[in-house]
Amino acid sequence: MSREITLSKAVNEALAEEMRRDERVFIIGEDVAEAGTPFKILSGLVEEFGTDRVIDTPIAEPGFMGLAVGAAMTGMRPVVDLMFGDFLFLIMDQLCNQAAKAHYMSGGKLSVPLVVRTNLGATRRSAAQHSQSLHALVAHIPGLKIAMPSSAYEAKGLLKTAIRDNNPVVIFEDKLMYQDKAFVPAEEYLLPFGKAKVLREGTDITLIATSSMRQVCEKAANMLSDDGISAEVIDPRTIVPLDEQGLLASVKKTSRAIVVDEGHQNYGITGEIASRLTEKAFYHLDAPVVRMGAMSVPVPFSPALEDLTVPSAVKVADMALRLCAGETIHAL
Amino acid sequence: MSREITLSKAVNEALAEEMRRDERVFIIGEDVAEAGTPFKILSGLVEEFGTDRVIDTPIAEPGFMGLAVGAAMTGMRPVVDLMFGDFLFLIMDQLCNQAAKAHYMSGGKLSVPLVVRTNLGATRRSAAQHSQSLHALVAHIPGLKIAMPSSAYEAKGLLKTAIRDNNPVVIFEDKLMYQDKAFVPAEEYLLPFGKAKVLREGTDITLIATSSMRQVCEKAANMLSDDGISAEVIDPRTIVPLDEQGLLASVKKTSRAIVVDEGHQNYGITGEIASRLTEKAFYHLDAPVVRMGAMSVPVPFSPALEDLTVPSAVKVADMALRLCAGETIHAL
Amino acid sequence: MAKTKTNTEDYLRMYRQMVRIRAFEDQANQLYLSAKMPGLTHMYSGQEAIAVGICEALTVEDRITSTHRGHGHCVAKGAEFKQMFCELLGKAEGYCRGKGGSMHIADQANGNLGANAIVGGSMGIATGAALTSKRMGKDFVAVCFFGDGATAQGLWYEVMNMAALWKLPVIYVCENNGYSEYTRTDEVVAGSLTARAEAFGIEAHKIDGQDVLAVNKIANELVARARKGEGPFFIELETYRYHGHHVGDINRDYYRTKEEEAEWKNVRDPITNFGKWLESEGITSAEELVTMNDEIRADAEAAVKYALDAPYPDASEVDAHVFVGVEHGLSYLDGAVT
Amino acid sequence: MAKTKTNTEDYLRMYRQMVRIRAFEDQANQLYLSAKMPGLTHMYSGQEAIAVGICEALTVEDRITSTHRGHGHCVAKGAEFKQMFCELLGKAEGYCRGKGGSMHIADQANGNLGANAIVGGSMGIATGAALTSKRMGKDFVAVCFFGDGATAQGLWYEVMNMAALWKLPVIYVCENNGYSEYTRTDEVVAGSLTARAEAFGIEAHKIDGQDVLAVNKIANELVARARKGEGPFFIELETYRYHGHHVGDINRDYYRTKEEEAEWKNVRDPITNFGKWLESEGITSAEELVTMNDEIRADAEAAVKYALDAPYPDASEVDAHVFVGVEHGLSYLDGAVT
Ligand SMILES: Cc1ncc(C[n+]2csc(CCOP(=O)(O)OP(=O)(O)O)c2C)c(N)n1
Ligand SMILES: Cc1ncc(C[n+]2csc(CCOP(=O)(O)OP(=O)(O)O)c2C)c(N)n1
Ligand SMILES: [Mg+2]
Ligand SMILES: [Mg+2]
Repeated sequence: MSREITLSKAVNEALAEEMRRDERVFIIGEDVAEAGTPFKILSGLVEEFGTDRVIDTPIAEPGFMGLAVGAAMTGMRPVVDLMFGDFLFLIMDQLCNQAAKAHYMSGGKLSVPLVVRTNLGATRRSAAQHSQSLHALVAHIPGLKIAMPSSAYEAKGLLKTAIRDNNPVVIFEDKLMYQDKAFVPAEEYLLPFGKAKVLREGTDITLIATSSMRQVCEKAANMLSDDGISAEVIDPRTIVPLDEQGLLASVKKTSRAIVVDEGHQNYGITGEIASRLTEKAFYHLDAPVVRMGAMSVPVPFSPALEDLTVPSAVKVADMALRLCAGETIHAL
Repeated sequence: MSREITLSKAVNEALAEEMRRDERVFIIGEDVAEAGTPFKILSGLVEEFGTDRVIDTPIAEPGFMGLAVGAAMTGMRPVVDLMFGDFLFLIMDQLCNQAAKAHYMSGGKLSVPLVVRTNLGATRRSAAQHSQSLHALVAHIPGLKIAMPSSAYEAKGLLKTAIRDNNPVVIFEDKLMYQDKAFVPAEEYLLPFGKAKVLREGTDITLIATSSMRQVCEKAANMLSDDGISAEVIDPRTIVPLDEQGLLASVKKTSRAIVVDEGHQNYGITGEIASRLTEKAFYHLDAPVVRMGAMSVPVPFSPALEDLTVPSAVKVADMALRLCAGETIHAL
Repeated sequence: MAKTKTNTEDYLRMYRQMVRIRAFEDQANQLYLSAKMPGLTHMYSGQEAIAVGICEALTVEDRITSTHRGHGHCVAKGAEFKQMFCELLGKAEGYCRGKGGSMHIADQANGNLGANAIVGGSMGIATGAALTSKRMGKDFVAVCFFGDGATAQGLWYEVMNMAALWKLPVIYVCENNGYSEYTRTDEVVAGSLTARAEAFGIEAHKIDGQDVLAVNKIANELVARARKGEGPFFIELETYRYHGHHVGDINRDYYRTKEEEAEWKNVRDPITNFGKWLESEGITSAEELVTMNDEIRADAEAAVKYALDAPYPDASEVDAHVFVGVEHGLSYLDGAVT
Repeated sequence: MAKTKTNTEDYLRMYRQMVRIRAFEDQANQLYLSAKMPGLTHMYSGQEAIAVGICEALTVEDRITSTHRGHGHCVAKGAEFKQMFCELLGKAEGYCRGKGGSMHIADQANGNLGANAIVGGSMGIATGAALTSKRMGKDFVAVCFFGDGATAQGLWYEVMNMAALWKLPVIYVCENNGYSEYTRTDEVVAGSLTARAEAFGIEAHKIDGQDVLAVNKIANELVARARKGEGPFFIELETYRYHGHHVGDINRDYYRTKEEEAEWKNVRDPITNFGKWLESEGITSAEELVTMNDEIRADAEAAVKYALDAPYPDASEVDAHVFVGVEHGLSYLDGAVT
């Protein structure tokens, strides 16, 4: 049995289920208790689990991230609520120098089973410090796993998997998707890391879409079908680990690909994904893999500018058409 | 007239010259004054410029980075001494949320002319928190320029350019190169950003080498010439901006390329550089561009393990031979 | 901007500036409620005596750093309604060409180094400005505004330590409005805020933030002393925000009572009380104050209308201002000389 | 590890542990001087009374976090010479299989959550361990060791605030050895360290760090009270490091005098003075102490020899332990199921 619920509700369910299952799981962050976060995602949890397991902190991201590392090292399973992905910059030392490395540096003696729940996504008119999509930064750090749910279904299944993982996991939710609904099983389920999902089968071109770009690529695929182009849409779901096999299978079939991601394109994740595909499917490609990331500018506040910085369905469809028409995209 | 000096001396000269030229330039960081940093790079500067312009701070990286941003906004030109590149994680918010975005967010009214001098490089037996090469993180952030000198000559010329730049610049020195000598003009000179340098001409394959990987690639090129392979070695010098034209000219000539960098390969800078080359030289390439980054593991302390994590001349030469022999590197 | 004017002028300008802030926020709130404002914004209403009492003690050369709740600081430091509303609406004539918006509004011509969307994010910037003043032999001071919640950020302690060691002309101003978002201050602040500053050897004062004369008095005193090199200083001001954490925070019962809100608005309103005092002192009359209020409201409405009709920045500006001296940041990234 | 033993045993074990630390460091320093040690390391010599006085008040379940100068804490919390020297030399039998080295040595079996190469980097970890103790109803306490220089890190103030608000069983132990690297403490610390903790409502004590009995007395008292939920606490201990900042810091005249070093070594050495006291109290004799010292030195030498001959980890371990439950991290990155 499956019902339609919002991504926000899906996250709430995942947390509630895991907290019921395992008393070591707790939530820590700013305004997570009575307020249930500014996005109201956690509503009801403090009532069920109490303030001992849904812990409101002072505005001290490095501090509560550090506490989470220590709690995880000593047997608990913290879920850190980082209100905005932009605040990752504040917790980088505790996350990347401490949490990510402790297991390796201790030769396997210490482990840090924790989850950092945060978000990404622009076009919310929140300006440069509340709109970034910073998953590329943490994807680069050995020892961290990175999940990027693209709907309520993935959000629930990946978060439950993250909470049960014995490593530090950073999961990015698209803050513009919190109210979007998707079919989610009533029964418990988990989604494996490192397994991409083909969202729509196609034969002419592969659209690789992370998180917020899933809806963009699905729209683009619809537009393309009107033009007689059959686009395959595939969601990696996790970028660390990355399901190379899954992506390659699709690209080898279609021989063309566009990697679409909301992080800044320059030195972002599209370069890594495109490179891996090029290295391993080079002789199957009719054209270079195209990357479409967010514009490499700080996110502007003005609506007139902000919308220009993020890949849109129209732009993706247009690019796909040109690719399929054999046009050289990057002619110098 | 040119003389051989160490990279350490070259940096020292660049700072002294710029501080004499412009009273707004000052140095701020830990043990930069009497101690002249643990690497002794700044020896003599406090004697010449005094403690007002060579400022010892408490061990508070986020704090003095923040001070530097405010000082830069109000007319000074700070050179922040970040003792180890691994501490970048601590200053990310002030560097990336504040310094990098202030000019854009203010519509051009505020500017933040500062330099963060730090380092990269493993194999110094300093373990996971003192050996990282984290340039990929800052290269991803719009508003920052990133310089990666590959010898004393570049270190001096790029640092002087960085200090005169009106934007935040992060310059990574290879901490293992501080005692390495190179010919450096006695006369003043600056090196432009965004202009790559061909260090050695070749026709069969292009080795793109950043910072510490320059020596590795030059050694590899020597080995290759014994095998009758003519390798071109090119140093981007800055990765933001990146001299696409320069790199493409070389790759189009040789039709094969390896990008060698000491940052972790996974989601590091090699993906961006390889992608740009593939996009714009696709039809000139005989084989996919190969990436050789550092192993995506925390840097191990044990000498027996640490040396395995960094690209070596032998590995690069071997890879080049296989490429030139037409071998498919990434067969699945 | 030497201060050669009678107290009367000072008093009336302080009143006027407080009313201007209130009027600005009322209009901003209306813009949100009528769905004409992009995004959310944080109202300063209720805290006017602090921004005005402090900024009236400053010259145009003195620098301030502001917060996500920054409209009050911006107005008090000398900004105009038109450019401010244009910024809030993302228009090209805004102080930041619409690129910053409410949370990043800056007005460096008047010494406002900008609002900040990172809580505590400007503490280093203000301290660095003070470093410039001292090292370059300028005589401006820097005032760092922040909220009670921001005192949880470690950055504050790092920069207080350096400011104290180096005797920098910076004044840390904590507007304690009793809440950080939806959390009561006493739930997240252990010990004493003034003691935290004093532990670094920094002189600290706790003042009623609803009394503009008390705020202005301590500000004049400490600014003068900071100029003489006696800084840094810390001031904690007790105050209250009338609206929600942001304009969208309408139902607040779960974290604070209507009674509490009413008490502050009815009994401790800084504008009403200062107005009464001005009358009782015979400095002005009720009529004059009404007229002033009406004029200011009219100004604000006119500015809103102007901003609503003003043009957005041109699309070509999207990659301008990424780098100083580079017209288009995107082409620059590829090493294309610009 | 319940403590049912006479004081005599306690005293002798404290002395013994201090000597073990000194002996370990002497060997480590020799390894560096004879170019047998990879990289650099930071000597704990001179500060032994602190690690021993504190750790003797702890059970094996109690957790500690350590620093870059961590050999003393590691020994005092129960570690063995062999695995420690193996770790310093990057050998497979080291506590961390040679992957961590001196700056990351950890011994979680004895409750040592690890040294840390980020100054202040373990303050959150120790506080988080205390959170576990409280939330999971355990009764272990956490001790966070750090130096005077680390008090400049904002992280400390962030976690003190939470520890105080939530009454966590954590004890912050600042080993004030007068220097951070090559800088005198008074040049980088404004105000008072104890006042900084007290400002968060945390009880603070300042103790002579060279007197192992004084250290152990306050530790016993505060550990017991922390177990009862009366924490957190802060202790500042005055001490001195005999060697340079690290083994390579040989010429120190530019930042401290030979006289100062001699004074501490000759007049305030914690081992010599405690040994004298043990004799004067008739608890032991000079001969017994000499024998003990000889035995320990012999142990240390044997352990060094063992470690020098021990094998390095196999190359295949280079990408082990990147992820828990993944044998080879590199293949895992590509989604290859492991
Ligand atoms: C580093 C950081 N953490 C969290 C937030 C989200 N946030 C915005 S305002 C705010 C509360 C700030 O409280 P306070 O400092 O008292 O200022 P006030 O809103 O009361 O004026 C929070 C938590 C943020 N913007 N930045
Ligand atoms: C975040 C960070 N900044 C700087 C350093 C370099 N560093 C290593 S030890 C040290 C001095 C620490 O002084 P203190 O805390 O007093 O400890 P001590 O060395 O005196 O035992 C510094 C600056 C570091 N390891 N981490
Ligand atoms: Mg507040
Ligand atoms: Mg010290």
